[in-house]
Amino acid sequence: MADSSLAVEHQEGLDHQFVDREQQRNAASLGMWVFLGTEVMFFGGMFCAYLIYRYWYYNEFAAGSRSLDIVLGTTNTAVLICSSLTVALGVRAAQMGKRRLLLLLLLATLVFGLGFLVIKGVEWHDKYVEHHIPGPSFNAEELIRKNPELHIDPAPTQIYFSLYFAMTGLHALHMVVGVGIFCFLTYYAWKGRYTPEYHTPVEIGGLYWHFVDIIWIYLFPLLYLIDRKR
Amino acid sequence: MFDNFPLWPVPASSGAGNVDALFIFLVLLAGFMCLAIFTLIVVFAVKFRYRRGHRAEQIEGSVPLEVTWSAVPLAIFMVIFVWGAVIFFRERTPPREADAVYVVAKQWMWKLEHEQGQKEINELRVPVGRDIKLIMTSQDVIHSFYVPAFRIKQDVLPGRYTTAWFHATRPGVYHLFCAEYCGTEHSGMIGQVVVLEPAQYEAWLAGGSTFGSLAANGESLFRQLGCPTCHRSDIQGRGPNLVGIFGKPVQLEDGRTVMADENYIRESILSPNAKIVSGFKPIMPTFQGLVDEDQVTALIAYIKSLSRSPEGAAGPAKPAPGT
Amino acid sequence: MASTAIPVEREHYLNTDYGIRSWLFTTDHKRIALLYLVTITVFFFIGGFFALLIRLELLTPAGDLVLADTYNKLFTMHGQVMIFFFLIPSIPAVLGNFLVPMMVGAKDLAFPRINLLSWYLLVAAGIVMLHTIITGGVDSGWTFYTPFSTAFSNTKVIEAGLAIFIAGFSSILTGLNFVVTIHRMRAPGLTWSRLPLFIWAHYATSIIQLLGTPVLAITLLLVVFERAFHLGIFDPTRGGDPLLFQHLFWFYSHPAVYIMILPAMGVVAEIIPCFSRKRIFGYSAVAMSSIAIAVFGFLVWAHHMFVAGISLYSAMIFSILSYLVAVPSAIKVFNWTATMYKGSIHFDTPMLYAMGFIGLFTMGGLTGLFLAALGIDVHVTDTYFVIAHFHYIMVGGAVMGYLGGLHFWWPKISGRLYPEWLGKFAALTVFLGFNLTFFPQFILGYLGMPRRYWEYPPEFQVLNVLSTAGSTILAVGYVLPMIYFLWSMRYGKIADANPWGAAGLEWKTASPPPTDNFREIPEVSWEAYNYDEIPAPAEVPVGR
Amino acid sequence: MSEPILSTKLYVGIWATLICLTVITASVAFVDLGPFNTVVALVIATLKALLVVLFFMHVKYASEKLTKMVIIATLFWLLILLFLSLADYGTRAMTRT
Ligand code: HEA
Ligand code: HEA
Ligand code: HEC
Ligand code: CUA
Ligand SMILES: [Cu+2]
Repeated sequence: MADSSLAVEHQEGLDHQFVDREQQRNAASLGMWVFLGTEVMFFGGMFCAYLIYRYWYYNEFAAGSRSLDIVLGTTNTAVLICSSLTVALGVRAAQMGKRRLLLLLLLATLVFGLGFLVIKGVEWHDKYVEHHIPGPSFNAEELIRKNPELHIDPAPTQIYFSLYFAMTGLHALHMVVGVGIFCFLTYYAWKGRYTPEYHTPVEIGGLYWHFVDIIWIYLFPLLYLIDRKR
Repeated sequence: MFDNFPLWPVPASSGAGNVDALFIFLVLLAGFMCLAIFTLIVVFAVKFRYRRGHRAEQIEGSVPLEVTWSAVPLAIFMVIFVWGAVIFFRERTPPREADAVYVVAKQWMWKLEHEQGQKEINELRVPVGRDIKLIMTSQDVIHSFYVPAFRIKQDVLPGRYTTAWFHATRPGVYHLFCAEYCGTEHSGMIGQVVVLEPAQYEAWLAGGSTFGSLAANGESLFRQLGCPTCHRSDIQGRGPNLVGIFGKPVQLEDGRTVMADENYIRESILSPNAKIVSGFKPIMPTFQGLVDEDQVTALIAYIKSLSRSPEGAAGPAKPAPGT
Repeated sequence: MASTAIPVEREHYLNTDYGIRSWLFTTDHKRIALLYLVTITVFFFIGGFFALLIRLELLTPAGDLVLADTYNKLFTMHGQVMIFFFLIPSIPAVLGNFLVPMMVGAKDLAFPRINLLSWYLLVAAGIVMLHTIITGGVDSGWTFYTPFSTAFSNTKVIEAGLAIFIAGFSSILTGLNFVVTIHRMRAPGLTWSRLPLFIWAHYATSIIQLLGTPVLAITLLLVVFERAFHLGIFDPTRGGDPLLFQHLFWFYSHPAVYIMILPAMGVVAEIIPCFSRKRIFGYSAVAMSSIAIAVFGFLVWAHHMFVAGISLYSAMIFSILSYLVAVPSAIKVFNWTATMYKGSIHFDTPMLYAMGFIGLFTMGGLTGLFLAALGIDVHVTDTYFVIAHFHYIMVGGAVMGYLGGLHFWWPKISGRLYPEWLGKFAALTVFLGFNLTFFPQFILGYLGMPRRYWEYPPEFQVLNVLSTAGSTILAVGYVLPMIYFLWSMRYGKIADANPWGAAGLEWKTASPPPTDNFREIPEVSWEAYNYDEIPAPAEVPVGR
Repeated sequence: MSEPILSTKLYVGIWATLICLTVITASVAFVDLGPFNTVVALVIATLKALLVVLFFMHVKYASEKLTKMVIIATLFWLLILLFLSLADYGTRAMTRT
């Protein structure tokens, strides 16, 4: 910890309301965990809607999910998992005070994160081309044609796609925020702000990133994998 | 006496008395609790008011007291719950033989249609002493069918049927309110329920209708829409025989069974693929957009009438009185 | 705030720094509390202004004062402003912000900048809301029921939804700050069982804010998306369920009523012991009942939907659960009352408000039991009975608690005393005006007058006239404190550190407190409410 | 004071497991297991989430009880939302109208 008790007053990055760094770190980490709790409930509202409508409109949901590109979806899952790895390693690098390694890993995370968003963009564009965006231009003909055995009712397929866009859209928004946070972390890592004693922001940012990853881990099976086969 | 200053709503249905009884019980209970608590507060405030040199006595608390005043209220609450639930259960379970009235709500009026074919707007005539079941849906937003004198209220939803029932006990004219906020004229979406003596009611029925019964209208609609091409009264049809299905469980293709009630028939017409009858192919086209809520109502009334006619023929529905 | 009024003999949080920037960029929780105070007072009077217009319109059966559409906007915006911009932030963001760090013996909240951010969020939300109000308003009812709000209303639903969405984040961040502060920043020796009940109440409130508000946020966002981008999650024409919105909305909005009442209960649990000179009766029962309310509060939401078309069985489940949540409230009422037993009771203004709170909350709560009884609710739901029920709790309960707390801690906040006799007079006016306004509405409700009615059948007029008359008295009662509080900031008697002789760390520091709250972090070695060790102020006449 | 430093090998091992699970879940989707497709998909997702929470987010190692309490409380609340909503949807068909 600090070299001398005199230095306590001047610890770098210690805010005045805290007694010591440990208190500050614990506060920050609890704060992030609690915040992630609120995020769970935020997505929870949509999961609830998903659950109910899936129970009602089983076939329409199956048809909708079959129209998604499973290759892109799986790739994106893998991309996110890779980014989680780089984040975890990054936190480790910060713990050990390896500045260059940390920078490298943060940059890698940014690349994976942006890669995810690009792939997601491609998928959304496909939906646009296929007229699967809910609203007046929505067209379910193709779904009905491709899945004769499911006896689709066109109206509720829009619900599937509404949920698809709401869920992946808000998830992507979280990714964008995450990328913003990681730009900020990269900048300060580059300036050499983070030391083995003080790297709370990296840890906290990492928690957020992993959380966004976990949301996707659930979105992927729910949206892509449901009833490919039946 | 209190024309401008009523203090109690007229009870005019068989259920009203039950609701009033529970309400009075609750008023007494709440009154007693309030009185007890207010008295204690006032007595303590006066008796233990600050006097110089007199100190408060520190009391830590008391577990037996805490347990008592959690358990006793809980027990009382359970009594209220059960009582309220019993009333509710009755209110929500229409007698099987009730006469149906179909209600379609829209911004901002009530359209009511009797089984015999009489249509009314913002006014519902019913006979005294009969069970009346309301089968209600909305064309736009949520409304709520509220007759204070009967102590009944039920939201009317777009996209499905909700039901309510009552048994009027006292002739008279009562308020009908829309109780769920539905836009500009929400407070203007009011009407009246006119409870008539049975004879007056029969007279009104006989005099009024020029349309033919609801079921008969449904039957002609059934033919116009070409339903009989598939739904025939023998087993040759491509669709199931509709005679006698109403109110019975239906075996579905995926193994479930559902009760063939109004909501199910409605769904069968508007989104036929949602539930496939066991042994049939999903070939029935949707009639969404081709029929409006009134017409769906008529079709349902017709299919229901098929279950009632003693002969199992998909043929003519009972001729309605007055046609 | 006119901080210049305080003579500059000693440095405290009001006079460390001057100028508008020192307020707008402050991270001091006490200054932020005052920023909130100003903000929500503005919104309270806006909401109250709408309320007066509502009452005036209802003076006569015919809709003759405003147009039907205007009336619909009035009650919608009255509800939204009062709930989201006044009552939810009221006690937590003003008194909680001011007191939570002091009560736990900390220099500030854990995240002062986030604290400031939440005030800015509320202001941003407030500006959006004001813009909505000025440029045409919104008429969806505060409940935003679909499909009216998504497909039929042609007013500014999107804007109002976003305003409340943003305000929600302000509320979440405040809760987050409290939870972390209470867990991490308690002074040495301040164990959980020594915390003031105000802190327990705020802890419970924060749980609800944290776990409930996000669901409201996503629900409103989906409504906004549905209007703006034609997403179709609640749309019945596309197979959506009109009840799904209600489930999600009430999942938040029922617990939210406890966001509004729990802090007020915390205030009352501070005031009653102080003016009875006694330790609170049943400390742990009162503390645990707060947590129980926060948990059970999430299990009852569909009691707002008994006639909405939910299944018979789930209606029964939700009805029985509603009774469970009433038990902890009962525990509280009984314990407060028992606290007065064998006390030495002083009748200062805060105590009057606290006693008013107990009475009116009990009445409001007991009528909640009527509503939770299925058979009764069918008749009285969506009538003035419900209106009376919740105004009894929210105005008679929460607002009274808020005013009581404001009077109680005003000497700490401003360093000045307000004129005591005016305080008592205002408290009495509020009490009388309140009952006259809302008691007749119980009768109206059982008679069957539906709520949200612009015009009504003439037989309801007499009761409505009474109610309108009451609301004008009530208005006087609310304007008075505002005037004498402002007056006292300049002319009030100087208050010493502990004018009431109250227990609690906040009274151990100067009035007004220094920016860092405590010269040095206190070490706590005593239990909460140790009134046997603190002399009543009347016994030691200082500062009065 | 700081959290323990885990080895790179462990992290990479977790990563490899996650990737494997992803591939498995995607391939199982093409096998017809009836209603069990959903079950398998959700079980695998939960496994993956657990791995991330326990190792990448360090909950298994340093974290004190409080973090675990926050997680459990959140999941509990989520289940309240899901179960009590389903209490309505699941029993609607049972009501005689
Ligand atoms: C702060 C706000 C607040 C609080 C604390 C409460 C508390 C309670 N509320 Fe209320 N309620 C609202 C605000 C609040 N409510 C609002 C805003 C609405 C309408 C929303 C809208 O539609 O716009 C509403 C509507 C509402 C409804 C729906 C009505 C309808 O629309 O049909 C119901 C139904 O169950 C209900 C019940 C209850 C119950 C059981 C409690 C309980 O928590 C009360 C517990 C307290 C007590 C019971 C009193 C003390 C106890 C004793 C003294 C014990 C002794 C008693 C005995 C032994 C009998 N409330
Ligand atoms: C915290 C919440 C809160 C508070 C404090 C109040 C306070 C009041 N409310 Fe409110 N009310 C609600 C929350 C609240 N209400 C909600 C949620 C609804 C439901 C909305 C809906 O249906 O969607 C509702 C609905 C509602 C209705 C029913 C409308 C209807 O259904 O048609 C009525 C009718 O009497 C009413 C009256 C009042 C009155 C008289 C007060 C009084 O207590 C107000 C007293 C305050 C004042 C009188 C302010 C004094 C101000 C001045 C004198 C100056 C004003 C001028 C300036 C701008 C400077 N309210
Ligand atoms: C092209 C043929 C066809 C036409 C036309 C048709 N149906 Fe059907 N209908 C079917 C088939 C096949 C089924 C059984 C499979 C299913 O449930 O979708 C069915 C099922 C039903 C059911 C559910 C029956 C049960 O036993 O549960 C109802 C009710 C119904 N149809 C009403 C109608 C009405 C009313 C019309 C006209 C407006 C109509 N049908 C027109 C083919 C048809
Ligand atoms: Cu229809 Cu209100
Ligand atoms: Cu409630």
